[in-house]
Amino acid sequence: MADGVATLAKPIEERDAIVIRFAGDSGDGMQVTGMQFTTGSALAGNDLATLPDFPAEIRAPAGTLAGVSAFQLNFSSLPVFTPGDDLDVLVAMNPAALKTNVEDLKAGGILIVDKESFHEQNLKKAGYDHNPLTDGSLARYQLFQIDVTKLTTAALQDLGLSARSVFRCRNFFCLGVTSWLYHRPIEPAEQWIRDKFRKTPELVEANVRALHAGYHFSENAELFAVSYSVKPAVIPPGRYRNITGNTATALGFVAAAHKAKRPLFLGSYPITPASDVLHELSTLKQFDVYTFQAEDEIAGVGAALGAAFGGAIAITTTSGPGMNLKAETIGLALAVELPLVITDIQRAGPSTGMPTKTEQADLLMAMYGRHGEAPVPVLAAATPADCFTMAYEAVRIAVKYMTPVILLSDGFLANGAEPWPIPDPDTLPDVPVTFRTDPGGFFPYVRDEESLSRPWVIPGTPGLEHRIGGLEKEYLTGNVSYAPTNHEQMMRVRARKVAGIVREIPPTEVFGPADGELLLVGWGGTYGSIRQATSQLQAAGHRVAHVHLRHLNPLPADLESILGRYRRVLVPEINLGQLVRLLRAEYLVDAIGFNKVQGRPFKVAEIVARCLKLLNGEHGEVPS
Amino acid sequence: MADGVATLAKPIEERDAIVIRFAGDSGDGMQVTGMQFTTGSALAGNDLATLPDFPAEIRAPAGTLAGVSAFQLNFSSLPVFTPGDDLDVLVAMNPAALKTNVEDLKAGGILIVDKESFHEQNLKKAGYDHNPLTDGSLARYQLFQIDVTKLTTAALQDLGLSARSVFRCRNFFCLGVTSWLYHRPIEPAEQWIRDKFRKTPELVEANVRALHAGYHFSENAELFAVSYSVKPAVIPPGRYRNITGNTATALGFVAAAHKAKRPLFLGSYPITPASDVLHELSTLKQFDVYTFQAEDEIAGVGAALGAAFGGAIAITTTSGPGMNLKAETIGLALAVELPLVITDIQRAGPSTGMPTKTEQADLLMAMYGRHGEAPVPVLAAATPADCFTMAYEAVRIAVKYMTPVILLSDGFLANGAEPWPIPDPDTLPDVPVTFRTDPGGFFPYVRDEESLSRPWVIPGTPGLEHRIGGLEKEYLTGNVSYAPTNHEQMMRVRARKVAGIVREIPPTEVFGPADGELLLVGWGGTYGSIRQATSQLQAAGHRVAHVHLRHLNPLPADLESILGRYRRVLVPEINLGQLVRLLRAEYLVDAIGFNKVQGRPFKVAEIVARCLKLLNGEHGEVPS
Amino acid sequence: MSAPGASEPKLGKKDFVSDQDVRWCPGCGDYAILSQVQKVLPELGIPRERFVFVSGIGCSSRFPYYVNTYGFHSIHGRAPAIATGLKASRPELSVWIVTGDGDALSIGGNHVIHLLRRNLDVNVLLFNNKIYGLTKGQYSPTSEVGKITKSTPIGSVDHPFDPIALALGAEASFVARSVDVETRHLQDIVRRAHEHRGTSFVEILQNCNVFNDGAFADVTEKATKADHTLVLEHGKPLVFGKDRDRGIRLRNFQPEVVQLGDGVTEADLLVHDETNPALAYLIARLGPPDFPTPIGVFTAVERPCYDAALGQQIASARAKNPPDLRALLNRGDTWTVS
Amino acid sequence: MSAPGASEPKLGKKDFVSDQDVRWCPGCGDYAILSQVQKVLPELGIPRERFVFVSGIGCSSRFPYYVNTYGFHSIHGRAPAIATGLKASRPELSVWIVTGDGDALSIGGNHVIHLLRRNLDVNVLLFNNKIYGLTKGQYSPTSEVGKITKSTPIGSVDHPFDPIALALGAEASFVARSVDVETRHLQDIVRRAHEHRGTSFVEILQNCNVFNDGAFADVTEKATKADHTLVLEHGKPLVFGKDRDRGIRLRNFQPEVVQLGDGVTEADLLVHDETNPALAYLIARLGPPDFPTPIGVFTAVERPCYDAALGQQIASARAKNPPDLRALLNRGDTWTVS
Ligand SMILES: Cc1ncc(C[n+]2csc(CCOP(=O)(O)OP(=O)(O)O)c2C)c(N)n1
Ligand SMILES: Cc1ncc(C[n+]2csc(CCOP(=O)(O)OP(=O)(O)O)c2C)c(N)n1
Ligand code: SF4
Ligand code: SF4
Ligand SMILES: [Mg+2]
Ligand SMILES: [Mg+2]
Repeated sequence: MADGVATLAKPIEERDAIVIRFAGDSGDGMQVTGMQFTTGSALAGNDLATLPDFPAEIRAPAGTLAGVSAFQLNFSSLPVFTPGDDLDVLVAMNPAALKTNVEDLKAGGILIVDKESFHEQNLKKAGYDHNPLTDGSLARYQLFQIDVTKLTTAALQDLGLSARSVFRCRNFFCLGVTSWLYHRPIEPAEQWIRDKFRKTPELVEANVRALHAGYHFSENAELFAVSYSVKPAVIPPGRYRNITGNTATALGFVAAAHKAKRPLFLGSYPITPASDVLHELSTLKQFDVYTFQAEDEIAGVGAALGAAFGGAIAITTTSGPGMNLKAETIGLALAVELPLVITDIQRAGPSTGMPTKTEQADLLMAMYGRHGEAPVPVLAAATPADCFTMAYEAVRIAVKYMTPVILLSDGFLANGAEPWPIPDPDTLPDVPVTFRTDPGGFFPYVRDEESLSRPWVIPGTPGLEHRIGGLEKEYLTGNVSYAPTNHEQMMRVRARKVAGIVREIPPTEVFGPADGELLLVGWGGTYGSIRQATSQLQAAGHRVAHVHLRHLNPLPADLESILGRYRRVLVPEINLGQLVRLLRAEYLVDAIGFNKVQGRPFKVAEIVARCLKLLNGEHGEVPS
Repeated sequence: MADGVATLAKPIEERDAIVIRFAGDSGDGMQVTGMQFTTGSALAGNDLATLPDFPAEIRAPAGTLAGVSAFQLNFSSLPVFTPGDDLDVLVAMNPAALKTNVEDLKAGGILIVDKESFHEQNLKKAGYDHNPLTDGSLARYQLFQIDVTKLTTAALQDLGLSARSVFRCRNFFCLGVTSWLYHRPIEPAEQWIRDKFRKTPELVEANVRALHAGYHFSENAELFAVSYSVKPAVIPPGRYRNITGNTATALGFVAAAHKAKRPLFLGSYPITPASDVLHELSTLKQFDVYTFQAEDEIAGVGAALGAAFGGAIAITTTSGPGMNLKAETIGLALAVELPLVITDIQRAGPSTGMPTKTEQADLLMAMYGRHGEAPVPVLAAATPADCFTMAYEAVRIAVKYMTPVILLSDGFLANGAEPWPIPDPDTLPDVPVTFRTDPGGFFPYVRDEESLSRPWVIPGTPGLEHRIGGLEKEYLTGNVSYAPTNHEQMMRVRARKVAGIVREIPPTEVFGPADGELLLVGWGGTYGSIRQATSQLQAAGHRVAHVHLRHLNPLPADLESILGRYRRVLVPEINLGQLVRLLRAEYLVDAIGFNKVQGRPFKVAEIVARCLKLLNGEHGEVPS
Repeated sequence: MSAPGASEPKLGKKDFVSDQDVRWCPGCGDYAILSQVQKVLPELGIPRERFVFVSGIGCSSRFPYYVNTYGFHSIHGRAPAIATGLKASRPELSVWIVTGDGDALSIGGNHVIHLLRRNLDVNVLLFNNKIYGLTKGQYSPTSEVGKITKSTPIGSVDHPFDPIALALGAEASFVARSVDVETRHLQDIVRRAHEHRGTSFVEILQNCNVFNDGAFADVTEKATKADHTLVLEHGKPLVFGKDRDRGIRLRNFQPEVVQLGDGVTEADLLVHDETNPALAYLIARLGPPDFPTPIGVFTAVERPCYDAALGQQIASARAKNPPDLRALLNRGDTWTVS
Repeated sequence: MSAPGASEPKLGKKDFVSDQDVRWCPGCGDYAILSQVQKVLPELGIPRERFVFVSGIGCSSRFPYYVNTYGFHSIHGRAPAIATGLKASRPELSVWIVTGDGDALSIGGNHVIHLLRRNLDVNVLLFNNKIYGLTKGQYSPTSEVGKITKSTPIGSVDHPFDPIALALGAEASFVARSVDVETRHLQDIVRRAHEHRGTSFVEILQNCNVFNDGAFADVTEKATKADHTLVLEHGKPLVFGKDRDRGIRLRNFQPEVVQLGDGVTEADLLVHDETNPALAYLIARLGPPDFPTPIGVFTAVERPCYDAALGQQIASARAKNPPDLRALLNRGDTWTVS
């Protein structure tokens, strides 16, 4: 190592994959620790996926169960699809963190705790009657009790920092410990510390020292008998960064607007877990990004629609509760046929539900949540990085077809992260935008023959002054019309326009055999779990395939024939059965649902188990 | 006749059924004329159904196409299910009324016009280049040109009224004319006039005289060679009144609340075609009816939910655009499990659409138009009078199951009318409401074993103080909970509670053979057209049956087996295919849609034609 | 969308008349307002294609169909939101919001007050007929207590908003009132609204002759008008009456009507000051039965506009930090796999 | 839902403490407010079960969980609507709305102004921390211009609402302001809010120590407080300052701060009058940097309450016309088929 850390003397064991979780109080800096460990793992060449788990409270009293914050990372020498089911390693900074997380640790897994934090007061706050470190209840794990606080304090002794400041360096001590244990480089973390605390050199010094202290401690202490290495994964060459779904979404929009050479306008009202897209975009004003924090979701989408009328790439972002409020304006957008992307970052409902937890129960609302016949294309991102692609695609479709488009993401994608092969801006698809300026033969609702979309004419264009609105319009002229057959004609052309977007959908990728016993059909954030489960089943010799839908409306043209090639179709969803209803209605296929609604992603093992049951002939639940 | 109108001397022909439409300028009093003719027909013992057709503008300039107002009546000696397809008689007070209505008149039908109104100015306003009365274009009808204005003026000559007042009596002249022609009594109209103009005796005299003048004119003039009689229909004995869907809805709510011995609270925001329910209820304060005209639909449903918390029978009424805005609060209502009835009187969408026109395209929104898994029972009235029954039923279910209930009506039902056998209040079903007051073993979410509903505890109850809210709640205690499996348990119990309402649904009535070639499945305001079409097909020897669903969520338990007993299932809907999707998804039945979206009801003939095609082996459209 | 726009040197009223039939009831006050606006627009020196009229739903909200510019007849209550997005991203447009008392103050109340607070440089024409016209006559949030309508058959019980006071509560930078039939006055106010930088909030008393006829007879009938209208003029004392012999005086911070003469002179009266919102609020709360109805500009103050400030942030961000998509995508910790 | 309510003769603070763990950040101003309210409630002579706390969404809106009465934690911005339906149909309940600056003035702005206009007899406690707490720190409609937050990284550009001015714009009948840490003052204001018949609108300045710490340091820090706070008292001149040696005077309808002494006496100052909303508006627009922040009751006037008036209509309808369902169903033209 650069600073002369001695060569490792202890034996090294090799592992394919490790799932590690850092858990502590909200104030303990677990998110930072996890992200630094992730950076190190990426630089070590592993494939990986991450998932933070924030507490629902802003700042629950220190040491309580409600205040626990955690960060999970799965890193591997093999392809990684999920942040991992069960843990190989748990770092627990206090009793509350232990209590809320330890049941996810594999038997025999490594459990690292800050021993000193297990004092009476903390034990009580966590609801422990006895100290679990001493009552034998952790016997099934490899328990490593470290005096983290004491050791950190010792390392920073001469810096003259307050006890509180010293205490806040504990996380870097633990990062040091675990970095040694898994052979992660610590230089990137060191660099991060230097940047972050630029203005307070004593904190740079303190945190860097804590990091090194932890590293040296593991190396030297008798605690760990072995360390572990995880070989680099075989990853397509290219430049990578780790990216969360929300950041990817924001960048996808910026890239699309940039490519379209139009300003990006976001009208939004803060809501968990969507707010970060607003936050991210509001830092990007140099890209001609207008962010408008509206008085509510109705105003957010309304302003976006106004901006669309004016010629901007217009988007709005929200989560379930806010989607309800946008419905009427989405209806208007489709009646006036202006481009608009509505992003719904789903969270656990109904009503306020569990705002910090994930769910994918807004699909049917996206399809049908407006009065009247109001068809809207619906897209869904499959992974955190895919949010970039689908946000970009949503804009492209919206402007090409002059239509509102709903993009679905979820809390799991939003906050989860994975390595993203950074695209070359020059190779991104074109997003052609042409505003009509020619008065010859112009009518506001004259349609392109193929796409059926109407012209985009923006205010300020001489000679093309016209009026649009939500009343039914006469075919072609767009004048208000109550004529019965005109209404039918308009209804059908709007429906056909959206149905025609099927031509934008690439052939469906089938992962696995082209026919067989079982087809798993998923959508949204369940991609990783389903893909991994499918791999496992295939490895075990089952003829199982996986199709993951990113276009939900319209559905891909080839889907019907694919569905027909498997004996059984199973649809795992984090809801009570929504896509499964669409497939059944559309194709009359006896698809069955596999549903879990616990505010968290499927475990790979759960899907595997469900599939095995089905492969063994047990039928499952029908949508309820 | 009481006033000594001479016995009829001309020949009388008998008819089974007559469809008549009065059409004129908005200012011509066509709605009054139609309603009086209806009363006369009811007293004459006919079965009947009516449909007004209001102009979209408040008061379009007189004589314009936009200003035409019409009223249609179907009266018969046989059972009547619809206001009728094509017209036997059209009364047109001016060229605009002729132009917008004449194409619905049967060849050979009777066309009565006010000849004098066909002057150049009116012809121009209606867009006629030539006078249709003289250019031969009406040759296929029996045209009767009457100098209505001149004759009315003559009859009122000595009353010293202004020309304008005289002009406004023309409608009663025409009522007189048509009453003679179809043997309707005119006394009820006379009585109505006396009541209406109580305070201005000269108008009583004028209108009564016009009525008589018209009657005598037809009798004496050479114009009509014959008159027509329509025998009384065989109608179950009882007391009847003619009732519109909106009035029936209002009365259904009042009756249910009265029966429940609780105040009725309506929170609403005006919107066409729902406003009349608000208007009606706001006249009924003596029934402990609280009507709150809110600042918007969100406040309307919010206030209703607050009143439900307080123990009132709480309802809200709106149409499509307003439904969007209520979605979030409906979600809250189902999370807190309080009773609430949301009435959606559907109109033609999407967006503002055609507010005065009917449609039934909000079904899927009623099912799925909320974020998260948010199941809500959905009911739909089948006929104007059925609105009473279903409003009543909606309240009964809401309070029994502590749930929001969506009741669907539509513009056709709302304004259409039919004879209603007035129920005896004593025989209406009970609507038991018990507020829990016993603190023993109380938890806010302790559930009734059968219905799964939680107790209704109203503020003011000592010892049972508790808090409710939209965050996920712990099973039983109702305390806020983020526990994963608790969330799943709550999701499933909410779903099971709604699914359990299936036990409230009576066995499905199948009209026609218990198995056969074709089953027509409908819901909502299409009842009459589908039933009549089914009758006709049956009469023609086809094994066709009709099922009309009034419970859309849950669907009746026996529906699956019924669907299985017919070779084909056709689902006629005034939308692009919504119920048909539910049936396909639920039962994997290859139901096909028959869809018309022109802002108006199906004609019986259209359904018959579609069925015949299908019976002849032509497949139809699949839902698009 | 027919005649040429920017290119033509001089526009007239007819250039702002669209090809659509006007669909208001004969006699509706909306006609007069339409006509005055169509007269003023060509005088503002702005190419026709730069005007945009955005409305909600209501009789009044049909306005854009009749003006031959760009127009957006949106949904009930949401015109301010739509106009906000349009103006914020296209500040060079002249954006007008046309709305009714229900559209703006019932369902749209929140958007209106936020628009005023943000002070986007747009103009709001609120047609106040104190009734819901389009839905055929329910009372509105500006209807007087005791109003008998379809939804309040024995009289409404809620206290109405005063639109002027509400706008002042939201710290609107320009607040005015005019009357449908006061053609000159209305034209002047529309012109001033246009000239003002920031949100110009104009309440126009408008007669709905079908559902609320004569609601403003006091201030429109020749016989009563002068005694019931207080025409506000900046820097002038508050004088009114047929003979301009009455005025408004302040005593113990309470306004009172006084008769001029007999020792009371104009010098004793309150002097109108458009730059003082607190005074505007005091004047706003005058009105029948004890006071005349004030019309004119209540307040006109300068403060920064949202659209300009946002545009400024974007311009300076671009200047400081030119957009580089490649750099953006490659931001943060990256690594290369080869 | 444990201890007895109405039956018990004397309630204490502990009777209003629920069994739920309080989940605000340590140090949050909400604790102090909760504590004062829990102290005042038992003194109001109302059985515990008659109290209902209705809230929206936000940190502040968790309040009902902690008060052992009936409570409804509803959805964002809609508490006033829910409270309206509850109070209108159950006027005997004591209904309290607890809300935040985002909940009440952003998404819920319209419901709030309509509640105030209608004057239902409920109490609104608006916790104004000038930030969105629960969503982790975006600016709110009361945040000052230039506020740097997660959603405004280079500063907000919109002018904030003053909640007091907005309430006065909606013609609220009771408008007051207090401060989280001013325990006595806050208790008094809560008590007066309860006593007032009509909607009592109380803005409480509340410190969010996590996302907007020290937003009200001026008026809460010992050192600066006296010089930056103007405590309003009915009938008293507007005096403030550590030595109570400064006051507010009106000149040409413009307020100014004057130093007492040297010819200026209290008699020259504006005298507070709770019954004069125009004066309240003038005072509402005082504030930093040129003026102290006024706290206390800005206005308290009597006007009819919606709930009482509606109840009255129903009672008299019942008296005039006793309910007869059979007659109702048989109303209008009927006929008998036999
Ligand atoms: C969401 C929604 N709710 C209700 C309506 C019905 N609606 C249309 S206009 C209107 C009120 C019209 O009153 P106002 O704004 O005063 O306009 P006016 O017709 O008097 O000019 C209402 C309630 C609607 N179109 N959309
Ligand atoms: C419909 C909807 N939109 C947005 C949100 C997210 N949200 C919850 S609280 C809140 C604002 C909180 O601010 P404030 O009302 O000031 O309360 P505080 O947390 O500061 O007490 C927001 C935007 C939501 N829950 N529901
Ligand atoms: S209803 Fe009233 S406001 Fe509407 S167009 Fe007619 S007169 Fe004008
Ligand atoms: S975020 Fe702020 S307002 Fe919310 S609980 Fe924490 S300190 Fe209080
Ligand atoms: Mg109006
Ligand atoms: Mg706040």
